[in-house]
Amino acid sequence: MSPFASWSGGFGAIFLSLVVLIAVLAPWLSPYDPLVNNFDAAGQLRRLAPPSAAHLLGTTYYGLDVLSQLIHGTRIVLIVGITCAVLIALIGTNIGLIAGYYGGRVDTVLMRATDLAFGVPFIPFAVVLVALLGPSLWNTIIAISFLMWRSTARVIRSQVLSLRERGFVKAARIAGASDMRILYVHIFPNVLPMALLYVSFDIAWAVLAEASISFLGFGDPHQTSWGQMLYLAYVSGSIRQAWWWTVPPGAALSLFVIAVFLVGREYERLANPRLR
Amino acid sequence: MAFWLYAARRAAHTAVTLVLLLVFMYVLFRLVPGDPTTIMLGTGELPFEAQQRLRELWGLDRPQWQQFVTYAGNLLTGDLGMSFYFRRPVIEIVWPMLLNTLVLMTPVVVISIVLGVVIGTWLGWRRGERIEEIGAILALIPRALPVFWIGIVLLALFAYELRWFPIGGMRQAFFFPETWYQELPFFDVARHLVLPVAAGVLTSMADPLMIQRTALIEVKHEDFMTHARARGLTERAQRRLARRTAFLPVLTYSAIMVGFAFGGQVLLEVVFNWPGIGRLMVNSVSQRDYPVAQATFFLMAAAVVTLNLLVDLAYGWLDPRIRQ
Amino acid sequence: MLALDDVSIIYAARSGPVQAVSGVTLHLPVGGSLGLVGESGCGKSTLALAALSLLPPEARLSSGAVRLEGQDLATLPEAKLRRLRWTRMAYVPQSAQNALVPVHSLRRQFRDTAAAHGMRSAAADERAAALFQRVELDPAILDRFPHELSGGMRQRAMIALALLFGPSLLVADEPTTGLDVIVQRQVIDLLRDLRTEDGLALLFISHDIGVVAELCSHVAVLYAGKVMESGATDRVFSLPNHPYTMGLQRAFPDIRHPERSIVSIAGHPPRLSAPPQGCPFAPRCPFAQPLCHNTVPSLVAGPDGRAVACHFAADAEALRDRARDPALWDAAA
Amino acid sequence: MSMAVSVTDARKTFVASRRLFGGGTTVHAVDGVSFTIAPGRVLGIAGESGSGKSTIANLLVGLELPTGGEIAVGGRPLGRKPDADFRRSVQMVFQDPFGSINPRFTVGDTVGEPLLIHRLGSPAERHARAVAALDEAELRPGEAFMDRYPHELSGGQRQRVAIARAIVLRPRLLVADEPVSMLDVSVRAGILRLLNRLVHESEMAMVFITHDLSIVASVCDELAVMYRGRFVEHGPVRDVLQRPVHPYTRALIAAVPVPDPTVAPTPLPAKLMSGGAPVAGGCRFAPRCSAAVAECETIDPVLEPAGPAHSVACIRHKEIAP
Repeated sequence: MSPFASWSGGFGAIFLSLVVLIAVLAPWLSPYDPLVNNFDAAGQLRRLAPPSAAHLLGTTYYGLDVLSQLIHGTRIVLIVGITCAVLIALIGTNIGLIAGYYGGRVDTVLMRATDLAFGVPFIPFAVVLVALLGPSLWNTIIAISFLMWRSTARVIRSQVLSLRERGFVKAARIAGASDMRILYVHIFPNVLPMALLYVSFDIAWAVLAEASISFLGFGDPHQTSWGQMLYLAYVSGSIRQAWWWTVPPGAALSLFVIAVFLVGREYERLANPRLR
Repeated sequence: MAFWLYAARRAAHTAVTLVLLLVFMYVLFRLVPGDPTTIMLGTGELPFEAQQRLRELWGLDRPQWQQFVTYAGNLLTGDLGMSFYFRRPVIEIVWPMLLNTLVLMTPVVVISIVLGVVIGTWLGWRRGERIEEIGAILALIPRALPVFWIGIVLLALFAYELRWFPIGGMRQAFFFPETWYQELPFFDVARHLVLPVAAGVLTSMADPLMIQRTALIEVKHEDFMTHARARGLTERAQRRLARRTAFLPVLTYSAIMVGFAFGGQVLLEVVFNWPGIGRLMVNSVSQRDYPVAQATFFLMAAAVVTLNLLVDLAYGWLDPRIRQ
Repeated sequence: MLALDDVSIIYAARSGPVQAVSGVTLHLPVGGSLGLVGESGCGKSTLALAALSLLPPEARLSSGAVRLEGQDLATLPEAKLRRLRWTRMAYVPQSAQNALVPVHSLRRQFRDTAAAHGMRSAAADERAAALFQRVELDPAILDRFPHELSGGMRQRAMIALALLFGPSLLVADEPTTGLDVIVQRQVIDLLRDLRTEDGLALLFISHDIGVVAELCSHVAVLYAGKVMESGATDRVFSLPNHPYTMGLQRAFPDIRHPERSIVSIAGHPPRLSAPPQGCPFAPRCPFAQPLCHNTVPSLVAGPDGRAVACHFAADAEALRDRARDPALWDAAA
Repeated sequence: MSMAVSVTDARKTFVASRRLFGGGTTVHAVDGVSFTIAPGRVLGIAGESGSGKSTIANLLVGLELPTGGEIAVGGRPLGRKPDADFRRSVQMVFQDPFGSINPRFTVGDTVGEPLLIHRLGSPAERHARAVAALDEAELRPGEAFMDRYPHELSGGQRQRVAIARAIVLRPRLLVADEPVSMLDVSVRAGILRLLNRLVHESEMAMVFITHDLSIVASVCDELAVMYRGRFVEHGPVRDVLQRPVHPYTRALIAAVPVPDPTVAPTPLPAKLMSGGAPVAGGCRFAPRCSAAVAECETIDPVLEPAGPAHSVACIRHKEIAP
């Protein structure tokens, strides 16, 4: 294995640890309150101030400090990423396990539901649901998790289908093990590596989805997310001059997702030797 | 099994999914607090009598299943209702927008898959070389970029700063051709397409690329590739064989990709002010124009389901094993 | 026809280099038949791939030479090698299920192979139909896909494909493993016919000494990537000189003698990433002496065209007597 | 003497190749099989793939339920569904030593699991019984293997772990489904001898499923040859191997390669390979049988005595007997 490949995984891990650290320390790290407008000495709103010593990344059209917003945005990223990934893994893995193990009618019903979930366009659905339920972080998380379990469910099911035919599952059944025991003691640990790989990618997709929903204007107005920063930059027409407002949240978002991918890739490399 | 039998089974499958989708939408849009009589008037301060008359007129007093049958029947026959906002039949508003969407989406999807497969094959074939490792990591990057952010950056750079391309929309209001090629009928639209297509391709190319690459690496280890080499097939023929087999997972993915493409499409249309159904949907949801929102949602979902069917059929055609 | 001279092959594994084959010398004359027998992981399949110059990228020929009709395959440019493949030497791999292209009909696979060597599709179709008759398959099967055929049919189609250009050498790697006995017998009979009637030289790899005994005039017994013993099949099997051959023979049941008890050889083959210092078989050998654990015996050619790698080859007769007693092997196990 | 296992007219049909509308083709995987096995005895069932021998194995251990007939273990019939008692009285050893042990379990977990499922004994007692089972399976000392993982073991050792798991409950019946066909030749004898010893030194009966007739003699007391869901010949193992009567048994034996280059292989009758599908109501082997006469197409033969404890399903068995 080349050092380059493991180096990239290491980079991802370090970056992610940094994001967690920033999120935890956000109130102490951020120089200003991200939701309080800043005024200059003359009492004027500091509208679209370029980066300076006072505002390292400048201010927004509404006179808010970009750096502080960026720092607080890490919290949203982690809340959305982790909550969604856990929900998706719980739903997707269990649906996959149950459909694959029981087969027959149970499988048909659950796979039809999965087909349906694949048939629903994701972002439009999330937008409609959030609009109907009212924009809030929790509703965004529900909207994202409501459909995203589909890939996990399919992949886990196909793994279960092959595991089900393995001798150790039959041996457990012959010995009189209950379905629950076979599913969660025998099969589950064997699909766990794949489920974890999907968790890592789901974190990335969920964060991108939240950013997209916020960018379309359906985000939680009381939270500062990176997607929402871009939304406000766009609707206020500031994208032509205020690069300091548009580049940092977009770059942070991209770096976060890349870091998750790199760590996931490294994990996949360890789990699947063929990809080395 | 004969191909047509497989096709019939898949089609039946799709029909079921479509019906389920209608039920799903029916439930989803009834999550709206209140009923259409109150939404339509914003406040719901309509005299009780008048509300009751409207309910009867719209059949809201009938049992749920009857309402659903009417609803499904209307949608399937193209009767998408009246827009609250435009006060015109929804179909008249949605139809031209749908065409505009296809004008933007088709090149994005086609170019993404073609480029993804070509580059993915190239990378997979060169497995283990330094260029491949760097290429594989570089390919991850665009996948991680939010499409709307790419759009913003492209706009800021190439439209506002360099003024090479228009800042959005599909056609220019007052466009005066300066040279002969600018007089070509599609020139104006093509100019408007460049940036959104670039943004779309950049972000949706990565998945088919990575899938093709992974599949190709796996295929290279298969016994039949060793055997093909033993048979003295030329390097080109071997690569064609590998690409042909490795393409199957990409094909499966392309069904999912169409679903994602509509999501990306919504964002692209908003950023670039493209007059398609994605932007229409976002606007109608914001304006609480539910008949339009519902119609756009239905069209996108129906398109995804139909394309899923087409992909399934193509798969059955390309891989005889799947027909069983 | 085919000559392997002192061939050694090293795999680059994750844990480090693995010497899969070391110093193997084998000769297969024109029209001859040579069986390679041994347990799994003894280097049989690697040798087969080396004979065809088809080693995977992670394996390399670290010494020695593979010669086909006098030409050193390692020195040939890839283009020449490609033209040699299938026209002079063909290959029947272990699993026809995985070795046929799953998404192409058999006809397509015949045509693609033909096209690679400049034969037209029409000619390929004609030849394929004739070959299918030769292997007793209905030519209509040509339009089927591999997954639609039974294991025996697939293996015979595979052999027909190997005969497309009438090669003079056929390398068959466990072609009957996983087949039912009656189908296996059919494939063996077919291969024997090809050998005797068409004069095809056969390099046959198997873990089943019964199949090798039926099919090959000469045999080489491999263990841990080395030749333990080689020679004419009837001589080697009636008077084995190497303790491993003796054990292997005693481990094989003979259906004609149900009363005879079979034995196991204690222990398991050495890990090739860390081979033992002396004779590779010494840790499992019931006759091993201190000398065997320290010094590698060299393969010594005997008067009757046989070779054996054992320090005590001279005492073979006494060892054979002792090896007849199952208690000897049981005591070791 | 009460039988460890008795199977009466067992049948299993599957619905194959389901159509888009309506039913499909039924396949009779097991079509009326009867036998009994006394405690401490081994019945070998041999046949080619698709003969139904694996379906019998699955029926015996309750992985599948029969569509007809009766299976009784230790005198107790298997009811509608296998209950805990039935589960305790039958166990199985599988073909693939790599797939039959959970890679994430230690050897101790694997062997102790049946005891845990049936809540037998305290953790210490379960541990002791698992160690004892490993010792019996000749993994000695058993204690040293308890904390190992499958990937640290060789194929032969894994198969011994699977055997230890199967005997830890002291079942009345052990079903071994091709237990050595994926093992290296040099370790097969050890596993066969172990199975032989375990059965003959206990009250446990065994069904030994195999496609390889050359190994049955070293384990089995009786041998049954299966063809298309039926027993076509059944008798003492050496009797069947050395004096086979049914043409199919003869062909199977003749097809086995002999590890002696000086012996010319027995040629197989040409009709064996060219035969088509059997006629309903006739002998299912008739189309491939070189001894078949016109009657064979109309009479479906049943097992009838052809010697002491030896029975054959062939209407011409007296004429063609050796």
